[in-house]
Amino acid sequence: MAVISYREALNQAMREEMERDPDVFIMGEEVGHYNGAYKVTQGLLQRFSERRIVDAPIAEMGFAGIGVGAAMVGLRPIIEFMTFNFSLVAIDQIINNAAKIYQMSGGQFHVPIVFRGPGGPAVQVGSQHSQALESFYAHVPGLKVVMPSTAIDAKGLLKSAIRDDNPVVFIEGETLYNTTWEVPAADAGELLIPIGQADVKREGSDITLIAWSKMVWTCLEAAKELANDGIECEVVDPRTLRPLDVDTLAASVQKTGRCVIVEIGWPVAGFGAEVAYQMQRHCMDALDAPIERVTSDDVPMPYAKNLEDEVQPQVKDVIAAVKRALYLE
Amino acid sequence: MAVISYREALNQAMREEMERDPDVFIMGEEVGHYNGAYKVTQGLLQRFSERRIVDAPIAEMGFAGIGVGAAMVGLRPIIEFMTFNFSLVAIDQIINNAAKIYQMSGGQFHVPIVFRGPGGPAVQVGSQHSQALESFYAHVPGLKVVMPSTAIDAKGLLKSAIRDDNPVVFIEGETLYNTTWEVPAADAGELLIPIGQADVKREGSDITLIAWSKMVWTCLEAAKELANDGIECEVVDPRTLRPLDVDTLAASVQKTGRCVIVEIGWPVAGFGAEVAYQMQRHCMDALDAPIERVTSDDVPMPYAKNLEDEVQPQVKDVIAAVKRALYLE
Amino acid sequence: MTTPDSVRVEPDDPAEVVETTVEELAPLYRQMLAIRRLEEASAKAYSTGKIGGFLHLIIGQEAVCVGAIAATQSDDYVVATYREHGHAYAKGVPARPILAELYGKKTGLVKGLGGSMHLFDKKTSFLGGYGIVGGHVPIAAGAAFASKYRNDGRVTLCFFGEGASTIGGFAEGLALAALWKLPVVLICENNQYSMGTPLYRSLAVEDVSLRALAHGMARDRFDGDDVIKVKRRIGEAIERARTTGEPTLIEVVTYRFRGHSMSDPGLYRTKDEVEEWKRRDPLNRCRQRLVDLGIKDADLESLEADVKTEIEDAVKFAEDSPVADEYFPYVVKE
Amino acid sequence: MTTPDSVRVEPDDPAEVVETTVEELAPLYRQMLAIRRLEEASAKAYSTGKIGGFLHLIIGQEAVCVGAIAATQSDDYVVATYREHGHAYAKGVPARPILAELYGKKTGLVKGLGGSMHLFDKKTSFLGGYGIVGGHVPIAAGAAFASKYRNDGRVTLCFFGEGASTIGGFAEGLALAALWKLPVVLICENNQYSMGTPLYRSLAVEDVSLRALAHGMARDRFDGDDVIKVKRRIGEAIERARTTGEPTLIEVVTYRFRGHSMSDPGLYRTKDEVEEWKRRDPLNRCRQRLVDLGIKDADLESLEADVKTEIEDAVKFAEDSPVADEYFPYVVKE
Ligand SMILES: Cc1ncc(C[n+]2csc(CCOP(=O)(O)OP(=O)(O)O)c2C)c(N)n1
Ligand SMILES: Cc1ncc(C[n+]2csc(CCOP(=O)(O)OP(=O)(O)O)c2C)c(N)n1
Ligand SMILES: [Mg+2]
Ligand SMILES: [Mg+2]
Repeated sequence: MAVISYREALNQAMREEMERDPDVFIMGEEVGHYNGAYKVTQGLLQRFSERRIVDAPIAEMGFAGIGVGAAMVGLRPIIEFMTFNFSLVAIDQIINNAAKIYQMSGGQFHVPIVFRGPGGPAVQVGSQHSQALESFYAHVPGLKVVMPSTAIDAKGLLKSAIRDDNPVVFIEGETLYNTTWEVPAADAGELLIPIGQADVKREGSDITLIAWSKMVWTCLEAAKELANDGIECEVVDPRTLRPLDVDTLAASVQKTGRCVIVEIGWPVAGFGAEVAYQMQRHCMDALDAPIERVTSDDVPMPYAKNLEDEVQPQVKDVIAAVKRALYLE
Repeated sequence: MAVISYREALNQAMREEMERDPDVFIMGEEVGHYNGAYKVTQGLLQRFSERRIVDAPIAEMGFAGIGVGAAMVGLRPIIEFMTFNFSLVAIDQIINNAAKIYQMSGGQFHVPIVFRGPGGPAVQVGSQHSQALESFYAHVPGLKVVMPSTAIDAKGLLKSAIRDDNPVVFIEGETLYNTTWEVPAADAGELLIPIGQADVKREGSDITLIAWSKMVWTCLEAAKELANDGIECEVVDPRTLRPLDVDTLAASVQKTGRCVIVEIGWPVAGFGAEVAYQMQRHCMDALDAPIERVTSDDVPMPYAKNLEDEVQPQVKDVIAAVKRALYLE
Repeated sequence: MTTPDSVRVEPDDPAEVVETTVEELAPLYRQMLAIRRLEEASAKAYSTGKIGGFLHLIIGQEAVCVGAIAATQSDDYVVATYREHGHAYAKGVPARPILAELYGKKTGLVKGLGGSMHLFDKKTSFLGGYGIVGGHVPIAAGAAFASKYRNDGRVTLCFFGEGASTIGGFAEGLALAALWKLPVVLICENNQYSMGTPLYRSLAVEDVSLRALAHGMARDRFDGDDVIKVKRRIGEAIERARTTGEPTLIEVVTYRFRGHSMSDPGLYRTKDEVEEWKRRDPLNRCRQRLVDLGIKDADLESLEADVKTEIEDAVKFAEDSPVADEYFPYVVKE
Repeated sequence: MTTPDSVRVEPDDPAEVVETTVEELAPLYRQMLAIRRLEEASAKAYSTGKIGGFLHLIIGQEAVCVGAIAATQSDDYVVATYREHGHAYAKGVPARPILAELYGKKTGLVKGLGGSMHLFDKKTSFLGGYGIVGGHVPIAAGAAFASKYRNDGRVTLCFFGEGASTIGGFAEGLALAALWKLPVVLICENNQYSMGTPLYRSLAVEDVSLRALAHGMARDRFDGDDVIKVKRRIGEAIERARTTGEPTLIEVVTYRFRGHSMSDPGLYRTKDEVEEWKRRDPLNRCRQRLVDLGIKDADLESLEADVKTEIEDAVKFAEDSPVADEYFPYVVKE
């Protein structure tokens, strides 16, 4: 095993898949000569040349659409959004074209494409650059939506996403790039994690915490603190929001009888509401308390650091929710 | 009282508000000389001239943004999207500008603008032209989202939306324009319905049906049939999705102990999931059965009429859900 | 510069006669005629409620898609709008599955899932009809990108209306095609109206081809009445794309005889204006040219009888086919 | 046409000297100097962790915003990007609230809610700094639309980088401004890099002003080293907008001395290239011109001392101010 960062894991995944399949290419702003705004594509230009690592001008709608067209005729594009905030100017290409062409064409054309990049709030970049948009993409049939929380998940899921024959929206944690995790050494052969499988990140018997991307780390930290008070949290990471692995999530809630869903995005119609609905539907009899949700405040993200921290879910907020669900407060 | 159509109600609302306030203007494709693709702006060009009824070329991002800029300096634009399907190419203007400028400017600039047009599936126009996008907009703080089901709500709420100092996403039922309802005669003075108030469209004691826009009609029909079997449904129409009138919805569910949420959009992370979460949170102890949701199938809309009907929620689907919630099947 | 008439200005001599032969022209006339009859059959079915939704007919514009696609190789890609029945037919899609699709039948080209606006055919490299104005231009650039990536020598034709020239998707597709020298020919079918909006209300300058200037892209602009002229002029651009990889922006001035869609009465145009253009009907012009070139009456008659049978057969096929019956298998590819 | 150098081609004689006086130039020099010092102070605070997030400095480009805004009337609107500290200052926003905003303080221009990329000031008609490339161009067109609607005689200036010229928001804003003749001046600050991307990798033709041609829009393009020249040339466009309502697209060639943002080392540029441009520093050029025009040493000294005090005071103000403390009141206007 080798300890690598989330950033390196993504880089390895793309490098390995590009070596494996000549139809895979990367297109996006600053992905080549600049090695990526967040250095995720570090070194790939030197390795694969400008033909396969394509620096694009600022035209997300244009190059996202170019990816869709190229995918329709058999290439396997990886379209990088410098951040998913900028996917909003390209969202029509993702929703009306990428997600629907397989259906509109009666199954004749499929669109094997990955839209990837960092998502979720960053640090002090203001409301236009700090938002979690996963619930938009998770809403749309024809898409798959993946949000890895750890380096190993990032690598294994990105490789699967690149091999998937459907459009995959792959949202990386903007603040997770430097986090590390144990990953089999690159030469240890294929590391593939199937899309659509949740992962129990921590076992526990008292309550289930469901979270994805950065919030998994927040939940693990809260679980550690709560363990000191003898409260054992099970932390379940869906990893893929669409399709959602309801069975694994429900099994945990059936076991613990309590559930807290933690997301960094906005509360109203956030993906956590869908998870809550699924859990109450599959586990109503097992539930010993109402399902709790912890989300960011229902506001555009402020710039000042102290306000930013107030707005986003913190360990203390998760702990408070757990205690509410356990009627300890 | 006069019986007018949903279309006429919208037309009256805009006409009355434009007579009242010279800063209100309408901009969109075919709104003037063509009298609106769905004839909602019929006659307004003759009444108000090209200065205030502005035919725009096909550039939604551009004219939505022009509306935002004009609103920042004090005008009150009504931006018509020929259908909300096309709002996807302008969504960045709505989410990153309209919804956030009040916050980004520290409260200095507000954006009194209405984005309106038909939304939801139409008839046999295919997946790119048949989708319900309300859960996207309802997710975003800084916006208000209104979805009237009847002519009277359409008129009263559009007038309130035009007078509101915040950006309002006003989604009309593409298949409701010809529906009629009793409305005070135009000269009977102001008809204003406050944004954020749900409305009980039918009283009943056995179960609560929550639905908005076209689905209200489907629920009323189902309620009528169920009444024949002695099942009394209460049909509650939030009318506004953001802010959501949770109190009125919860009061009904508290009363009936059962809840079916019906929406025409996609199931995963649809707005109905948020409603379900709120109801389980506020009414858990009162609930005698799991909350049921009726939605369209999780697919892009097919073209063929028979398949389209299969995909969308029908009266029989609502009836089946009600019976499940009442453990009658 | 912005009068309703300026667009009619014909860059080159309208009297100009482009050389051709019966052998070259007859098959193109046959295609144009078949498309005309196919559209008329759809209109009839629509008015009797057998076809629903939006139905956008290309009657009057047939010379553009037929002439342009006649200049392609069979494996070249074509990307079009919601007004694409003619483009699909010209690309080689038979009338039967096209009409069956409009009827929403299981035997439809895309199984009744796409309908009139979304015809797709992998066999003939027809990459589809799209409903979001301008959204398909980047897709066409993407197919061309793939051809450049693989160096497969294919060229992509992208058709769109003049109304699309103001939207971002077109602007970005154009800019990227120029920057990366993608082998795509962007063909603006300027039928002078975007729904009910005449050119002068949507364009500051009524010349879409000028958009190429800022990108150093080759451009052309001409009248689309003569199918052979269309074939020659667009052929030059296709040749350029195939040999040098350079894209071209082409504006072809044409006219739709019907409303924007079946539900549009088209009241925004004067009867005289429509009549004037009907007198210029590219279909009649093509037929007359064949006669002038000395086509045998018998040949012409059999060709026309042939088309009649083909479309009648397609109608019967559509009518008799079973309704569409499945959609779940076509959401996610396993 | 697509070599990295071609953009440096100066349309008009670089030796050209634009007439001015000490009275006109001194205040502009003062603004440029204050902006330079303000940016340096921000950089310092950033490197000590007192400012977070993205910090985009305009050092090297000061002559553009200062010259352009010097040609406006006080109630004209200005819309800018995330690289807008200088524009806000030139519009009349004091250094104190700007710096306090960067520090995330309650006394910040927008209460610590917007930060470096989102300065807004209603008092001076500064309509804001925006973070989505191109997204603010339609907003500027909208302010101009309002001026036309009310016939209030105001003109809107919209600043953006050359990297924005490929995105749809810019294309649509441009097309609508031209079509509706909106009194807006679109000013492209071509600093020759879009983050790490040089012109030749983002533009097929390295001349953004050409985008105006297809719309019959007036255009201009010149070197932005001389603040007076900027004021005169943009003044012409402002005059045109005010009197005829006609928009103009202007490209000003300039250069940023620092990286794209504080986190960008800017390794994509050679030391020599950067040095060459620093030798052309518009700030020094302006100071030299003042000396040539015979400004009194005492006046120059007191002006510079004055700026020093102003910025030091602003830093102290920012440091001593309380942190931001509320955000809920600014989501929905009651
Ligand atoms: C982004 C978007 N906006 C609006 C529409 C509605 N719409 C469909 S066709 C059309 C007119 C297009 O005119 P043009 O591009 O000239 O093509 P034509 O129909 O004349 O062939 C409009 C406005 C759409 N489909 N997509
Ligand atoms: C739509 C969008 N895509 C990408 C970005 C990320 N980004 C921020 S600034 C920038 C470069 C802009 O360059 P230019 O327009 O030349 O302005 P400059 O920074 O040089 O002043 C990019 C790519 C963004 N903010 N918005
Ligand atoms: Mg047209
Ligand atoms: Mg730049």
